[in-house]
Amino acid sequence: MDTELALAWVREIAAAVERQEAQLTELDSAIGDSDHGSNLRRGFNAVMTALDSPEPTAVGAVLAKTGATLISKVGGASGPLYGSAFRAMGKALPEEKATTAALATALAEGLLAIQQLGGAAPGDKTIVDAWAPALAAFEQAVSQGLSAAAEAAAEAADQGARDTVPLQARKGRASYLGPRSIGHQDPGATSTALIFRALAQSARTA
Amino acid sequence: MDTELALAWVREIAAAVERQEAQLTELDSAIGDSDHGSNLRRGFNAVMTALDSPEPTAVGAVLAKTGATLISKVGGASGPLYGSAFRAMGKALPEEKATTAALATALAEGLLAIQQLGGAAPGDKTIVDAWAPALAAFEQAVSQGLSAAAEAAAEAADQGARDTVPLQARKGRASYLGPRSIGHQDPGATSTALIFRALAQSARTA
Amino acid sequence: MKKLINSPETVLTDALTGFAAAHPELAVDIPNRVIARAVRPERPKVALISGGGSGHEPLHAGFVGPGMLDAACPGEVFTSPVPDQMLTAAQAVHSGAGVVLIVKNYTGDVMNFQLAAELAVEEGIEVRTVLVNDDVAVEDSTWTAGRRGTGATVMVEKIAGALAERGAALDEVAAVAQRVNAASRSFAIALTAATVPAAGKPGFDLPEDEIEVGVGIHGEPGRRRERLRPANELAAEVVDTILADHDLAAGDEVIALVNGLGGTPLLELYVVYGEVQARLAERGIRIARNLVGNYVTSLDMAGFSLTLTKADAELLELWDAPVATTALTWS
Amino acid sequence: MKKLINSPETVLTDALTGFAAAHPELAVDIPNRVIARAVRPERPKVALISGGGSGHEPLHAGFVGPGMLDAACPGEVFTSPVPDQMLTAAQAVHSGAGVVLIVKNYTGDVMNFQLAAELAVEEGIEVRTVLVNDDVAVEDSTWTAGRRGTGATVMVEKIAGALAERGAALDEVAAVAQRVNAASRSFAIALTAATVPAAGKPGFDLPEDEIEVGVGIHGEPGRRRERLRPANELAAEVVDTILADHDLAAGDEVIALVNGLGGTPLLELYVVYGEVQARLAERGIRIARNLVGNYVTSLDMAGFSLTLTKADAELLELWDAPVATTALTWS
Ligand SMILES: Nc1ncnc2c1ncn2[C@@H]1O[C@H](COP(=O)(O)OP(=O)(O)O)[C@@H](O)[C@H]1O
Ligand SMILES: Nc1ncnc2c1ncn2[C@@H]1O[C@H](COP(=O)(O)OP(=O)(O)O)[C@@H](O)[C@H]1O
Ligand SMILES: [Mg+2]
Ligand SMILES: [Mg+2]
Ligand SMILES: [Mg+2]
Ligand SMILES: [Mg+2]
Repeated sequence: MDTELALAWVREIAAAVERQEAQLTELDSAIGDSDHGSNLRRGFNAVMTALDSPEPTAVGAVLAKTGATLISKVGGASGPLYGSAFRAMGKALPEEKATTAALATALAEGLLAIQQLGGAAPGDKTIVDAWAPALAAFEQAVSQGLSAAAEAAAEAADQGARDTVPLQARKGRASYLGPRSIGHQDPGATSTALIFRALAQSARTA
Repeated sequence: MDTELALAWVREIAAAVERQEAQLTELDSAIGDSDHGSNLRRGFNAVMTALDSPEPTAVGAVLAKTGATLISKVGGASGPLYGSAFRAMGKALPEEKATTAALATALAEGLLAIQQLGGAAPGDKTIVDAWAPALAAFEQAVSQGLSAAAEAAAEAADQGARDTVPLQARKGRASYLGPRSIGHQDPGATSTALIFRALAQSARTA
Repeated sequence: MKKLINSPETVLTDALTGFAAAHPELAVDIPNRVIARAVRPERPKVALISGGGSGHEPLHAGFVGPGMLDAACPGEVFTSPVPDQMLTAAQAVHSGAGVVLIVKNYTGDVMNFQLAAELAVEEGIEVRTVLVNDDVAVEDSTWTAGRRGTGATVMVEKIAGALAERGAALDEVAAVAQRVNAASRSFAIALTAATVPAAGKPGFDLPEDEIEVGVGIHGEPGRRRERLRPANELAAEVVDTILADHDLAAGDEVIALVNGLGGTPLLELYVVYGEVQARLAERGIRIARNLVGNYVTSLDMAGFSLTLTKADAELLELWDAPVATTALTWS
Repeated sequence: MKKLINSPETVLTDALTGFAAAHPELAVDIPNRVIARAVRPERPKVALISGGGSGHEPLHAGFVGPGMLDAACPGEVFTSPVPDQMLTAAQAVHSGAGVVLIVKNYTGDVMNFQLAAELAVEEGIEVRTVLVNDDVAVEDSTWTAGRRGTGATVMVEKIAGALAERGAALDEVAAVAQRVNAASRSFAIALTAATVPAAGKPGFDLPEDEIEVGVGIHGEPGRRRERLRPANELAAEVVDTILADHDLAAGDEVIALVNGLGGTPLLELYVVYGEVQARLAERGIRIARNLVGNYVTSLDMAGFSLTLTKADAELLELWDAPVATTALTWS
């Protein structure tokens, strides 16, 4: 992954969030507080502005700036979680370009940051339930190159998000609903799937 | 009219108000504040209690007590208006029994009280628009006896109430609506029709 | 209808029971429906009594206390109180200096207070009646019952209350109340209708994208229906409507009340206040004092009213005087 | 959706603009979204900072002022503020005696305040964080994010604010805040859902005769749905639910908050207060102090929450200490 691809990835996330805002908010209104879509849109809009001036010149800088901007602009649960994840990924990629293996490590650092801050385990019906399987799939496919690894990760993230439907939430706002959280797809896991889908998308067209 | 008939009249009004409460409130919600039915029900419920102990022993006393109770229990526009009308009618009937002619005079005193307190003229879309024609019809039929006179008055009051539909209100709460008050039957004129209908009813069965 | 009540018949008694329990510093006569200060004045002072239908809380009970009203008489929901209440209140708080009745201009209120005044005078109490009629949505002509009394009631009760507290004479207190009313104009917009408990459903139906312009506080429809527009446009329209009727010029100062009608979040009222302030600033009019919140409500109605009172040094000084009521407190 | 706003995107900025215009006695940093006292303390004092999503007004901005908070950080509607806001606030109000962050227990709030605390510590500011988690509707177990912070925030901010005003040390102020929180329990019932401006429609649909029991203040559904019942039954259920979780016994005293969620008329809140008071009296528990009104709202949601804080002489004395904020004032 080079700087351009990193930029393309983040731009693709921003575009996807813009497109899916209503769907994310709809999911969040079922088991949360109806703001996940607008939170992420606000955050990635700010990221787009932040990445414009000055444009970062390394993969790590793109991701770190994305993370820092999300932390300062989103709020809520998803802001610090995604923000810390991107910041951790940025920190894990000190070279100007990143190999696919290095990106795998960075994605693992991202997950670690999410879990350290939020304390969620797989099965808690959170971002982790999409990010963890995506990471595993990415790692397994690293040898096949970025595009294939990213595609596998996107598939796994999608599946992970869908698999949150029958879960009872144990973290975040949805946990307040107790058993009533069952039967709904987790908004955060859904946006994570969208992040990995964006990675696959930009890796393919790169 | 003797004491018994006066009591029967007021009881019949109370029963009619009870039956028609929702309709009166419905009319009041179109051009007023949705309380005419509950106002009158509260008032006549209190009147029923007041007339029980001790039961008045003269026509005038029945009507005066009815009026005083309405004034102390209803509030709003209709409370003082109907209250003053009944009080004035009571005052106009000092004998134990009242001839039909005397009752005509009393009804006229009632209207006078309403107009003195409220300042409404015919055509203003108020109680006056039912009471005035009812009084006129009653006066014209006095020689035919109470039952016929009351029946004529009830007819005229009904007609008067219906005739308020095309009027624009110039008094009371409905006047705030300006031209939007047109097309609705006045709640107060409607309850006046009900008062005269109750008179006819009790005169017939007496 | 969804309401936190026991029954429409008992709502007033139940609310008074709660009010009495919550505010032991006030004397609440539940059967007679009178809320009065518990402590009698040391020297005779002019007593201020107001009242009106319930459903407009904190008006009027929330304004009883040092610096404002001496007593309040709540009627049934949206129904003016009965004369007996005002008589009981007058007897309770009259201390020899006379009573000012502050009456919002509605047919029912006017008539019931008039009967009450007659009764009080018979009891030897000197009475002045001040009508509040600030709502410019109603054309004041022989074609209506006259302008309604709405938000200006707060200014009238606060300022007259302050003057009474200082020991002013009956006619002075009545005069300042009249002066505040004359210097005040209001206008309201509703986004939803109020639901009277006894009626069980909203007073009118309003489509998702329409508003009622020029509403009162009794759930009655307004002068006309319009499309819902952004807050800045609505605020500008309300300001302009009031200014068209008010003798306010560049350089003037006002006391402004951005009042919630009951169902509108404070967040939105502050949005409106910002727009009102900006529009007035464009016209060179400065808001010297303000209130933002639910003061003269209409049950659960969503929407707001704006009241502007032209201020001068005397009125501002009286406005700033200490007040200690359940809904308005400063020192 | 009907709201008095210019657009969902600008609602917070627009409301802050209005708030700043209405309250010149406060320093409102609109771009950074920080409301602080305009006057710095003469001697170093512990600074109290709180914050949270918007839509709960008057919480928290309405509680900034002498005797209560030093600064508030409003996030987007129902979204916790970002760490930069709390850092800016801490820099603005820190006077050398340290900062107490009062955080309602929600995942987002906890994480953003945690990041903020780290940043403040890096700047050399001593920080204590106090979590408010009073909502008994949420079982406090490994199965949830823990109990939510709701109405008790008012008691925590008031009482800790009073102690800070007296010059108490950082740990003392944090300790009393924790003690108030530990002594407090809340429970809420909603009659309607809140509508988040950006979402454009209510968070949930509720049939005409049903209520959500055990709701939070973010428009999320509650623990279960029930039929609407009379206020006395609902009040009794809420009281009993709280008592089942609280160590309150006959003879104890409480501070009680009957809190409107935004769309419920004050008239109804007083009905509820009366029923709450009666139920507690049956259990031998006396309400020593009370608040009835909209303090911790959820936009336009209809319903109420009850908060009971077990009181002792020290807490009552701090509760009674003077406070001068836009939403809570006494002397
Ligand atoms: N502790 C946690 N760890 C990981 N993800 C979490 C945690 N808590 C919440 N989330 C995620 O955050 C999402 C909600 O984000 P958002 O709606 O933006 O924030 P908020 O809940 O503060 O409104 C949830 O759907 C969930 O996936
Ligand atoms: N000035 C008046 N003279 C005669 N009748 C009036 C007057 N003002 C109002 N009314 C009558 O009162 C009725 C409304 O009564 P009600 O609903 O009980 O009182 P309110 O208007 O105070 O709510 C109107 O329909 C009208 O007929
Ligand atoms: Mg959310
Ligand atoms: Mg009416
Ligand atoms: Mg009425
Ligand atoms: Mg949120």
